[in-house]
Amino acid sequence: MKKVAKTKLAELFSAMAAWGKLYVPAVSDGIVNFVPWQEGLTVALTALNVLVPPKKFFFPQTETVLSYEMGEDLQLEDFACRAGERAILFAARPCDVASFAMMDKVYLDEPLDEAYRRRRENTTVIALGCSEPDEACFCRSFDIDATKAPGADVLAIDIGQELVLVAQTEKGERLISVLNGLLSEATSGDENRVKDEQEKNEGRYVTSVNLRGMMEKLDGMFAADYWEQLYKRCIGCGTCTFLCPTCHCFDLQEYAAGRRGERIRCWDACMFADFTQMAGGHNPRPSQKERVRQRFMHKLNYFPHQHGDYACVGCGRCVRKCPVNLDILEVIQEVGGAVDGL
Amino acid sequence: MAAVIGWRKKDFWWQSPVVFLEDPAAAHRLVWDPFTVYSPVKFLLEWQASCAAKVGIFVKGCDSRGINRLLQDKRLERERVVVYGVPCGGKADAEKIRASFPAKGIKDVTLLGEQLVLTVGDREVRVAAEAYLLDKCLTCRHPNPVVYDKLLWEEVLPRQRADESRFARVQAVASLATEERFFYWQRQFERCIRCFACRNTCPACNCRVCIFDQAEPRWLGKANDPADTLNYHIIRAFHVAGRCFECGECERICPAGVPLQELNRKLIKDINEAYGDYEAGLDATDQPPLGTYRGEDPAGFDES
Amino acid sequence: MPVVNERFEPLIVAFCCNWCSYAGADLAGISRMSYASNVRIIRVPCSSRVNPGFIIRAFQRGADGVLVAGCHPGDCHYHSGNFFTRRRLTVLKQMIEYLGIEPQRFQVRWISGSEGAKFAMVMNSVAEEIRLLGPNRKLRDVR
Amino acid sequence: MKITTDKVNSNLVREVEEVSGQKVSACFQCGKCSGGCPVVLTMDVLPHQVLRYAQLGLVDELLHCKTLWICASCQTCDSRCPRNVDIPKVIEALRLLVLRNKGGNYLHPNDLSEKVRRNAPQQGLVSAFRKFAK
Amino acid sequence: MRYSYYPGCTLKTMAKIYEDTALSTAKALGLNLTEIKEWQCCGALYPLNTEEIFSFFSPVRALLQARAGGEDKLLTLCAGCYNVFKRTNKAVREDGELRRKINDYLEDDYIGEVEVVHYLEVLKNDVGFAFLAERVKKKLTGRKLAPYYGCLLLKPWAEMDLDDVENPTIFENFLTALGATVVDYPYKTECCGSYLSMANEDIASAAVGRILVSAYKNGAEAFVVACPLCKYNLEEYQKELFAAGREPQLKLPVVYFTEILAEALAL
Amino acid sequence: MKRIGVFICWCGSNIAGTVDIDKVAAAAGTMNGVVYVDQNKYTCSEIGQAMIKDAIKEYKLDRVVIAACSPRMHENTFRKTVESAGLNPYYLEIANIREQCSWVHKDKEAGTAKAISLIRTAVAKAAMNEALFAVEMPITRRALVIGGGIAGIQAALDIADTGFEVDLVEREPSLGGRMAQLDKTFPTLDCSACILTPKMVDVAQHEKIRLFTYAEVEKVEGYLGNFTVTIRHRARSVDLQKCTGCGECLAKCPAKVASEFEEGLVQRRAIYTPFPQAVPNKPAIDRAHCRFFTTGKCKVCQKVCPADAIDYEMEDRLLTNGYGAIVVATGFDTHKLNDYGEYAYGKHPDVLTSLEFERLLNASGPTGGKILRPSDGKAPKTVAFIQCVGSRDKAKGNSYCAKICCMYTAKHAILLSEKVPGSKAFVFYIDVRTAGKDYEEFYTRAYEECGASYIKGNVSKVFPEGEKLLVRGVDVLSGALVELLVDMVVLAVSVDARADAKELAKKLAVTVNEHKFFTEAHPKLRPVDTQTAGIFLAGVCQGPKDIPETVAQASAAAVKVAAIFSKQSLLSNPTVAEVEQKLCSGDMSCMAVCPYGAISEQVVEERRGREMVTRKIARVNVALCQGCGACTVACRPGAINLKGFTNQQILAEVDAICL
Repeated sequence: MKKVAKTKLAELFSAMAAWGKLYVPAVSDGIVNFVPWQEGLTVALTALNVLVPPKKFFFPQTETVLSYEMGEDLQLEDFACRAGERAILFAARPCDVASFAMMDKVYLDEPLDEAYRRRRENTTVIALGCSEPDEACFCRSFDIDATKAPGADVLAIDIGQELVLVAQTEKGERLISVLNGLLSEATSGDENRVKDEQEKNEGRYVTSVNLRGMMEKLDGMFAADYWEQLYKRCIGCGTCTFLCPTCHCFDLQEYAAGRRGERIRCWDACMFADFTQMAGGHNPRPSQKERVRQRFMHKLNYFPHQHGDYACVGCGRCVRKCPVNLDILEVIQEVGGAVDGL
Repeated sequence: MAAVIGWRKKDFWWQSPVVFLEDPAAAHRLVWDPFTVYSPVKFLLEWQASCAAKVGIFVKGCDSRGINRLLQDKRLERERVVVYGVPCGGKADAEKIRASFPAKGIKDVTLLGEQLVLTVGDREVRVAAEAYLLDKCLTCRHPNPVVYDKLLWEEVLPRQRADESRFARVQAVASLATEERFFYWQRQFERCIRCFACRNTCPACNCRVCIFDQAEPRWLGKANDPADTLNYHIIRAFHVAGRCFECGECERICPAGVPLQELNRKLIKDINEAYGDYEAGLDATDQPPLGTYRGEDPAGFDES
Repeated sequence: MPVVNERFEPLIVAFCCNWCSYAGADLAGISRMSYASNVRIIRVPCSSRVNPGFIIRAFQRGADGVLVAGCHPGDCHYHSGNFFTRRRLTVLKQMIEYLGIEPQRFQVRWISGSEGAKFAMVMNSVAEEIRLLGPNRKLRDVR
Repeated sequence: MKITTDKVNSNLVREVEEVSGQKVSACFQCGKCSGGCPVVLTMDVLPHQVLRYAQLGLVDELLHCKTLWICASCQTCDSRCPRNVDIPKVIEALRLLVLRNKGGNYLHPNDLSEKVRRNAPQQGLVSAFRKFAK
Repeated sequence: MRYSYYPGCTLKTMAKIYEDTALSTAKALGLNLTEIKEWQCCGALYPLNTEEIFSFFSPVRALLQARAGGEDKLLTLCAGCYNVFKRTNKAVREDGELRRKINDYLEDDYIGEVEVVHYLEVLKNDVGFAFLAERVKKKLTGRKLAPYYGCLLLKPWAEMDLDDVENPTIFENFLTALGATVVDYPYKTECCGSYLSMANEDIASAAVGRILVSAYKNGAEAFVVACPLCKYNLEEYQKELFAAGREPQLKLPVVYFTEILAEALAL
Repeated sequence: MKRIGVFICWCGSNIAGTVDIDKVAAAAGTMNGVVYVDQNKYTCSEIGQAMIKDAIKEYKLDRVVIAACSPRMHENTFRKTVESAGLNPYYLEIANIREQCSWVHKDKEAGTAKAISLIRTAVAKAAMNEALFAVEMPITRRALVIGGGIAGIQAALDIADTGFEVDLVEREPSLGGRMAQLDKTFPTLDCSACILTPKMVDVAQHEKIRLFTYAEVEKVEGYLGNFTVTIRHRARSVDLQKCTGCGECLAKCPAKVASEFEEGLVQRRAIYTPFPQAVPNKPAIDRAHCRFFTTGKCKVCQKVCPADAIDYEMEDRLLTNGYGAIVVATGFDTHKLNDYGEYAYGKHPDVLTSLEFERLLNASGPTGGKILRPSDGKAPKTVAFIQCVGSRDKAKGNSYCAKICCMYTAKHAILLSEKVPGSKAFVFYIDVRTAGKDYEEFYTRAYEECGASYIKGNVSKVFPEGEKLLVRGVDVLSGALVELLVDMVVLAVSVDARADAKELAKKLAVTVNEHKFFTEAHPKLRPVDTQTAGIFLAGVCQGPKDIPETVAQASAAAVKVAAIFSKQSLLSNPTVAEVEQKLCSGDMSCMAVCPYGAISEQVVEERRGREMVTRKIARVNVALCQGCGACTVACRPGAINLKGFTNQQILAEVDAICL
């Protein structure tokens, strides 16, 4: 277990940036996002969730997957091999770190997504424990401990004047060893403080939901009237899906220019009217009702059926950002999961 | 009336979403509090398309202009809506409150005249409301509904400085040098996640099929390319030019905090200066400025 | 400052109304007036046919400048089309300037069918102004 | 009096236009102002000539004319002007150009006659000093 | 009917009779006039240039006082005040730039809510000449009166909007209602020389001479006016013309319309 | 994939001189969809055209791109070529590599590069071209002329003389209009009635003209070639079939009202013919003033009528007819003088308008052609004529020049000198405008020979002064003040558009300018057309004019009508707007910007879930649409597209240029 004084963080970041591309949370016009670190940047250590979840580092909002040129014959270039830059993601919150596991289930399973795999492999994730979850945070409901992040390569815990760093994987060890000169050994007092933090965690939530039986309950609800009522106020924007750390749908688009062209993969949202629009004009999800149903069924029924986990980590982004306050908390409560603390 | 559209309270103190009440017995669920800000007006489109019955709707000053917006765009059958006008002294900004009070401790927030009454833990705190209102409400010129069948209570006075502050931000940005302006906007649009919440929330964006959602021709790339983001925002602003009635919802609900109202207001300012003052949403029968012309109109470009 | 060896040659897309400005271009041709070869004309029936979407698209695809040319106000072949053009493109132009795009990149001019010389002159001046600005990067797709 | 290029382009004309808010070029010399002016008989430069001079840049000549001190601002002229030119405003602007110069005051309290001092209503005195002195 | 009332400088001094008769007749007609608090001179003249922002403060303050008093209408008597207030009010209402500038200097914002009226206007619109005729106790039958408008009541017409600028009738109808014989004469709207008489008596004298002759030729026995300065000019220069033995040698009394009204109401 | 053929023209050395044709041809061969490339010295020649036809057949081309001169030159030629090879003519696209390239660029390399780019653009567009078809529309060969003044009369006669049917609608009980009110006409001083009356009679007697007096246009629908117009025939209360025009009734009618024709100078009866030479010379009952209609008692006219022609029961009738074209000739109103109190009009009887003065001059007028003062019946010795009353006055009147006043005032001055010996005319003017054949000479005559004094300066005020009128003004040329004592004042009143011009414009779907004069399609090149095809303008309803101009414009309008009627049928323009139902929101933004009224609302039925529902969307009338495309931009969702210039085509062009 290592530690670093917060006053020394700038040096630490500098060293990390020298080793790989470093992303840190920072505030711009009141909005927190991960941005490439640069000298002089103020890192937002106390901000909880960044706006756009870090899934974007493995599954970018827009990426070119191949390009082609028509000449005598067709020339193709596959971009997946380029997705291998060494990177460090600093201060990912435990809920977001938990989301990586969900994404892995989709993209590291067959058919394997090479670009995703390379990015995942080349990125060292440093999680930062949350000492004070927000009222809309309900990660605890998904058995996520905001002071622990088992999926991270390194876990950082804020103990006041210093950050304690715990390497949890080989990748993490490697990074720590690179940074060793700037770190000092944590004392047993520090270790106690970390333990203390972790023990207090349970009591810090104000919001939590009970998901027992949720998946089964939804099994019979595809044709339920419930959706009829729910969808009416959905405006069909992509805020919830784009901000969701576990949403992973994409669209493939062609960008043709004469005899050259590119195929681009970009995020898509099941809330959009054209999400399942087919070329002939037919849409199997013709109204917002089917789309809203799809979103929640996917998160709380289809995904757990398929992968064993709910596709939600309780980060609360959709709760905070949905313009019409139509969020997964509401659905879980209304469908019948017990709700504590609300 | 088959239903009324109003607001209800949800889990958190800052959540007062729109609700469709079909059961008169559930009328007690309707609320009017500092967070009943989201406009219910656009939901009328889907309602009228799917149901022949009459519907009641509660509208604030800004929402009522949305009604006129839809009427002028021939998207609403007025006789099938009963409009309850609610004069509005402004809505609270949860972020501003959060910045001064521990969010988790807040139990209740109410507006009492020009005061905001917060129940924080067991304490009751009273503060001047103005400091905690949404920015858009501070520049609101029409707090009273401009169209309604029944007014719920007496009209309120518009805020004193609403007129002057209306274009303050626009002027500040316009006074920057070209390159500075570009960087300013680049920084703003960089955050745009292309969720289309601004469009989907806007009563002036009421096309059945938005031009950006069409595949052939595809006017807007789906990739989040900076130029395409700019394309989207330019054309969105252009499509509401002369039609935007300044409800400010696009900017308020933008998850990424893009100051869209600055762009809308810039166009309003330009149009007012060039073609005479026009406020959209006050009259459902006239012609928006880009749908008409005068021979002696000035040109905003070198005509030589 | 890098030394510019080769003169930058901008690409300019010009939307010309069929009745005045396109005729003006023809007259410039018939009169053998030479002007900058950077201009590519798209013929439209009336300047009011020019959708701002076309203009932005041109910039996205790499045009360094866009020009819309129509009949003089009051002389529109379709009576009132260019009055609408004037309002629309005034709004558009002022908006994109506000967003930090150089005003010279997007221009609107009135050129009648008898103004061949004016057509040539406008093409030259627009090309020169944009040449000085350098390539359009702000509105161009990243590719 | 001579009209020259620099006179026609004079800044003074622009200043008169700015202070008065009137466009002197709008006048087409119909003379309706002069014909109806109740105090025109004692003027050396008639109201329509004021505008003509201004159009031609002969502002110096205007600054020395009696007309400036004769116009009663009764607005009869502008109420009939087909070109919407408010001549009293133009004359006011010229008067201000004079008054703002040192020693430009036209009326001094000592100039008032005994009768005026004794009988004149305050309204008249206030008006006169607002017009004729700074 | 309730009004805020602005007297103005001259009505408390030289034209006291104007105010006295106005107030007494108003009372008799059931009009409730409340003098506004803390007024000062309106400035006497409306600024005819684009630069004088300060000249607006006094009238706007008075309008604010009127608003504070709770009445919608501000009643004026002196034609000068009426002119200044009506034009100022219109300018504040319609010129946003000016409004902003003025309000920047004032404690309270004013946007032109108060309506400025002249007593004659009130008699015509709120009281009604027909009603007035009924209330007349002493008909002025046989009295040949020449209404004299001067310039400030009517001009500029686009701003004053009281009556037809060339052929007004409000004064005539008022006098007719009192039973008097109205003398029509072409010079009734010609300027009396206004403040020029303070500095340039010859001009005023000439102007008054024309008005006098015209009224006299058409049979007038007295002038009826609504402005202290008109009254002063018409009276003083008649005297002078008479004394100097110059034509015309006339002596037509000049009275305020309120005096005539008081007489007719037998107050 | 399309099969596109590219044909590159050398145009002799015109193109080949500055463009490397071989290089261009090679580049064209690599373009998307291009399967065939050829070049020719002169593509527009018969050989060149034959080559295109052969290639279309041989290589099964389905789109053709010709790189040659401007499409404004040979587009039609080549469309026919392509059509004769069995392709739709709109499958053709032209790359203008002559006017836009070889002729304006001297550098061969740059020229070649640009030519390639232009061809690529045309190829990209051609790939998106679709077959377009013109629609054939029948023509109703009957014209409607609205207004029976000199303009309407002339237009009706000229159309009828070409052999086509004409209906002439006049609101008043008689033809004649303003010209009938005039005495003499400038600059020849011939008698207005003498030249007008025969034309009125011609109209009444023409076998191709149907005359409807006391009638108004109620409703207009349709488009060029096929208008449907409803005409309201107001109840005249006199049976025109029975009435002999004997005039018995006119003398006996007890109800009197100011005569409109005599400008109110005298009175007419409630049953009246407007003037002695009226056509038809049969009376009408003015029900608003008729004693029977106002009180229920009288019927004197019915009693005295020997022909039993009075019919109090008569009602307005609405009749609907089809027309192929419409001529609007509704004339003007004189300016109302309410805002000109300074001239004492209406206050003093000897202050007259010019049209009133005209009636005093007229031999059939109230004074039998003698100029007499209305106040005392004496001949005026001095008359002041005041010009520009209501004209050139942006403060209180019309900002424009009424155009005819300078000339008719010169005429009045001349006639005054002739009719009142020893009299003197004073003309107050701002500028004298005499642009017209023999006009300047006529004006010269007024002041040189007839002694009129012209004073530059407008009158400021007119006062009654004893029995005379005092006219105050200034002579701006000398700076001298003017005070004239005159016997009469004549005001040259301005010309206004008809008060109800806007309502008629709305019915006709044409526009008016800010002064309510009807707007011509083009101020220089189409001064007789409106922007609505098939509707033409004649006379002052379009803007101030004198008689010769009015007559010329009327004849021009007649030719325009005859030109339409002489065609077998009309072909619609295929490049028109079309609406895509599923995209159209029905907000009708398109309708607001359409200058032709070609867009209307229609109700469509469509499926929504399992139900059929109806909703409103826009509809384009292809006969009215002229293909400007203004609507396509007003339409935010892009639901309305312009055939031949579709969004897809233009975007393809943009993309191709920017490669």
